[in-house]
Amino acid sequence: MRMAFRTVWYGLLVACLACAWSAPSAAAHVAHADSLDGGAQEAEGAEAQGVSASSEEVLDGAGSEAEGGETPSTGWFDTEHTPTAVATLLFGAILLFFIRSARSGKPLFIRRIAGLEAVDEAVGRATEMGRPILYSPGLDPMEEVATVASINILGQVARKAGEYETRLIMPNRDPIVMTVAQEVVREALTQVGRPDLYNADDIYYTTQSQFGYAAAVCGTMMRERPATNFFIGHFYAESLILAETGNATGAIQIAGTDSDSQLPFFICACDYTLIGEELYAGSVYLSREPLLLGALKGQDVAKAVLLVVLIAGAILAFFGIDIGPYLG
Amino acid sequence: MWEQAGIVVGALVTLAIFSLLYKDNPLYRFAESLLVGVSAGYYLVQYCFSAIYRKFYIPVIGEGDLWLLPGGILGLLILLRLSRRVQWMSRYAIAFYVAAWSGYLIPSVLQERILIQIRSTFPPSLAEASIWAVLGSLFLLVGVVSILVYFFFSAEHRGALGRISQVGITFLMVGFGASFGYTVMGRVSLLIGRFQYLFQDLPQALSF
Amino acid sequence: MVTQSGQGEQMGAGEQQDARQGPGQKTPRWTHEMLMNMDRRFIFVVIAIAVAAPLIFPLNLPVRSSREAEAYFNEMEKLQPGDEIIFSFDYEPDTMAELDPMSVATLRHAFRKDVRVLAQTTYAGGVGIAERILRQVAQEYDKVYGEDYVFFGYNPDYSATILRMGESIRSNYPTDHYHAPTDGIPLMKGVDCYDDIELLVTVTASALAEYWIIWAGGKYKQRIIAGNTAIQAVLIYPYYQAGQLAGFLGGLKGAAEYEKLIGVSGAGLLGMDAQSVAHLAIVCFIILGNIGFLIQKSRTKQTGGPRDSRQGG
Amino acid sequence: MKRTGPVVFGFLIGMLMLIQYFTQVPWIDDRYNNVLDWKQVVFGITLILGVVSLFLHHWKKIERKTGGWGYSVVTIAGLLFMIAAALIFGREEGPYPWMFDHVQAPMQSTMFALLAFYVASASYRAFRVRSFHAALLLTAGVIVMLGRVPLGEMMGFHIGEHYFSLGTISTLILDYPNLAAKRGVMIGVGLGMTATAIKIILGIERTYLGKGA
Repeated sequence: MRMAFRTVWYGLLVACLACAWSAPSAAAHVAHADSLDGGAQEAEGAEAQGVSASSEEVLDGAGSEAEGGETPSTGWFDTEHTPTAVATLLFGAILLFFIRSARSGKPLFIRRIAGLEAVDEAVGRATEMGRPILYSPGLDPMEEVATVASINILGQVARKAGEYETRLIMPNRDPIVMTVAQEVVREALTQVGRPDLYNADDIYYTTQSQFGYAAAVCGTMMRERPATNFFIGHFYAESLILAETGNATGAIQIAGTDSDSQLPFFICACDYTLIGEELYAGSVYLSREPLLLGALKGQDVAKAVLLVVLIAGAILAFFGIDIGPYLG
Repeated sequence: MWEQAGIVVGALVTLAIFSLLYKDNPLYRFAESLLVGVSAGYYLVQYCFSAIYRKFYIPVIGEGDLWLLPGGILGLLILLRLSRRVQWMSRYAIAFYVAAWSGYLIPSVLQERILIQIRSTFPPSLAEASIWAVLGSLFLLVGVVSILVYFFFSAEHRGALGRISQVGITFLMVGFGASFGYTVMGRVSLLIGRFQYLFQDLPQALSF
Repeated sequence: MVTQSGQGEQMGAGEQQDARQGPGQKTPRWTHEMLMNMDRRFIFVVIAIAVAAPLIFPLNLPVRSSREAEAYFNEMEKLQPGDEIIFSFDYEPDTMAELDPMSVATLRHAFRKDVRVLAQTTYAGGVGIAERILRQVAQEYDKVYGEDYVFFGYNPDYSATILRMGESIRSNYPTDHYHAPTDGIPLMKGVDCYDDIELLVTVTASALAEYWIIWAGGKYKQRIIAGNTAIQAVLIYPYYQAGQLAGFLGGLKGAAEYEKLIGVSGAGLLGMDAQSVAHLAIVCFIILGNIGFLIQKSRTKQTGGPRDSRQGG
Repeated sequence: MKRTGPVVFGFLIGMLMLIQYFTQVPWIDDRYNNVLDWKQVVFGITLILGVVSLFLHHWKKIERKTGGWGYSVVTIAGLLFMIAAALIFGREEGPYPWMFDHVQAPMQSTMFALLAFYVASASYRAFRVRSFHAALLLTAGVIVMLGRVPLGEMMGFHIGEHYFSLGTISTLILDYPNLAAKRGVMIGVGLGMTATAIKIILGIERTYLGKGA
């Protein structure tokens, strides 16, 4: 496995370098981009030719000064997509490098995420008040990234609940998510030595209907008066009904979603909200799973590269040097 | 005749759903259950026509294009999910579906959602653009950079990084404010549609 | 499997007091308590009146068109008689109120200019909507099915559909929605992929506009305009600024702007008064609630009560 | 066979689709078209499977007479009626489109129209200026809400000789801070999507294959 992994990684790296160095048509690409812009350079663009340009030349913007020769024969490689090809290979290589580092046990740092630091406090409060915790995994099925992240966070919340001997209630909209959640909670409670606290009836299926689910969760909030509500996963229009009811019952609310249109309601009605990517990072932050950790780190490095390109590109653009066409 | 009757029926079921606003009641639950059944039936018919008849029966049986046969086989494998013993075989179909999607997602997302977005954030040249255009694009640049810093998880947000990410969260909040405004707008429009039905379409149909 | 359905539960909990008020805190005076805890049914009634009254007694407020809507209009206006467009009804009945006016107005504009329309939907629930609107607008302009427009119906898997149409529309749809072989449809003569299509219009309630941009626009360089629900519209600004989307309409207001531009009044323009008054009502409620909240906050400070630990983010 | 097979199969298909993006080889193009067609069939059948599970779920409820089973009868009756209507009278006319136009469409749209009431009530109750960020969100929200409708476009104020309408201010909000926010999130989420897709193709991420894969 390790061998195969290494081969793929080195392969990607070599392919990436090869692609960047021998990109036969950086100039032709510029020509294409210019003609798309419809600017005065159209004529130049039509004359632009396939001159081999090294990656340094590309970054210097020298490739735009194309000269001589004829339009490159496209061959088997669609030269129009050279920048995307380079980006794909580079990103793949970065990602695999960090996944490998994480697997080999190298410690990787992740910053503190406020909403998750509060989990302890929130569970502790429920214990003090002798009230349960409510956890909603959102509406999406198991294969969605947000639901996977939610289930990861659920495991950690369940551990804390076990340590503090607090009851965890979880109404579900999807039967598969429900079975996975039951397993995760049972395992978490067993790990902290409290398998006796597990009650399958507390992690139950309600209904597929969106509003039926919202009504069921709100009913539970009104009846059981949980001290802490977790709304973590992908939510739709029901988010505002849930957040409003939880707010009215006076519970501490921790929300996390990658659904842009629902975030305003969570931000205003909840005490802590994990915004978009923070939700994915949050699940890594709590679970410390090497594979997820490595991937997150890889994405961060890619983000750093993009930031450098963005700032350098902006400075060059101020002085009239446009590196835009090299970005696809 | 059927058209008028339909509009009256439509108005009645509309009122049944609106009755939830007062409180949950059997009428609403009846309407909701009917909606689930009727829509599932409607969808099933469309799925069968488009997936089985048009994408499989016509090309494979009708035109003898055997290249489309594997699609049907993979589709049958999906049905094996219903049996616990051979459920594992459906993994081939799921792996096919998810991996194919991933395959064309990678380059297209990198190009359209990342590279082009970065490119479009570059400001115009100082020499060519007006001062307002340059200031506007600078503002945009600061926003995008600070938000990317906010979503950077590999370093603690202290010092300069902390201050930049604070700027990022400020931009995010204004963005969410805009989303909130538009969300309200969307929801209100949906209600307007229903009221137009009740106050304009219905009287028109009845006055016939 | 334990099933607990939501029978008999009420949504929301408007009548509940905020349980966080400290136990030692005195009950505040009725003024700000009332401002903060209005009965939700009172709010419902006010909203219902705010929407219904302007529909019955129109105010005829003037509608100003936005730059995005003008861009959408200009893209349609540029089309020549005989040009082909793809029109995708990417929505279901739940968002009909916002999107139907856009579909109707766009088709009116297209048929008025003798542009030929290849219609389809990526939602099974969009079939009924598309058939109704196509029938209605085609009748208005005496358009003939098969010559001036064609309907392919629903196709499963939107992403594969979008990509497949870039290669061959004919292979993607061996027949139209009414079982007629695509090859035999007069309109389809010489038309087979995005290269033969002048413009692609998607009217959508979901992220479909984004997917058309990523796949049809990115891979096949198809020119695209989109009609969006308000909720989606706010998300596609980056694509519009980057030039990946040539124009768009946002929500019922977008539909109204477009109706005004083409000069044919429809449900969009008729709904704008109600939209205005309802927004005003909601803003008033938010302001009243916050006045109550600020009074309470200042009193809590004076009496040294517990601080609210909430954070914005 | 049960675990590695699907992963290897997925790798091959994923790589084909990825490579196709960058190449112009007719054989690869043809297979790419095949995969797209197969994918549509597989997806269509998955949807059919969804309706079957819905039927089974309600059928079990009726069989066991669990709470509210009467409503399950209504659901199943609706489902069977639509299928029968399409088989007997066809999809183009008769009860099948009638039920869509006059029962399904009004109900589905009313279901969402309820949200207008909830959004008003929730905004009133939840949107309080608890912090600087909440105030910022709220202010931007209110300006956009008013600035995007005709009534708000008529409101505004003068600074010196310049007139600023709420419409203009909301356009500025949408064009700059909102655009930056959406773009920042878009780039981040884009990286996340791409990373997940790469992990799926290389078989590192297998959660989607279900337990034990």
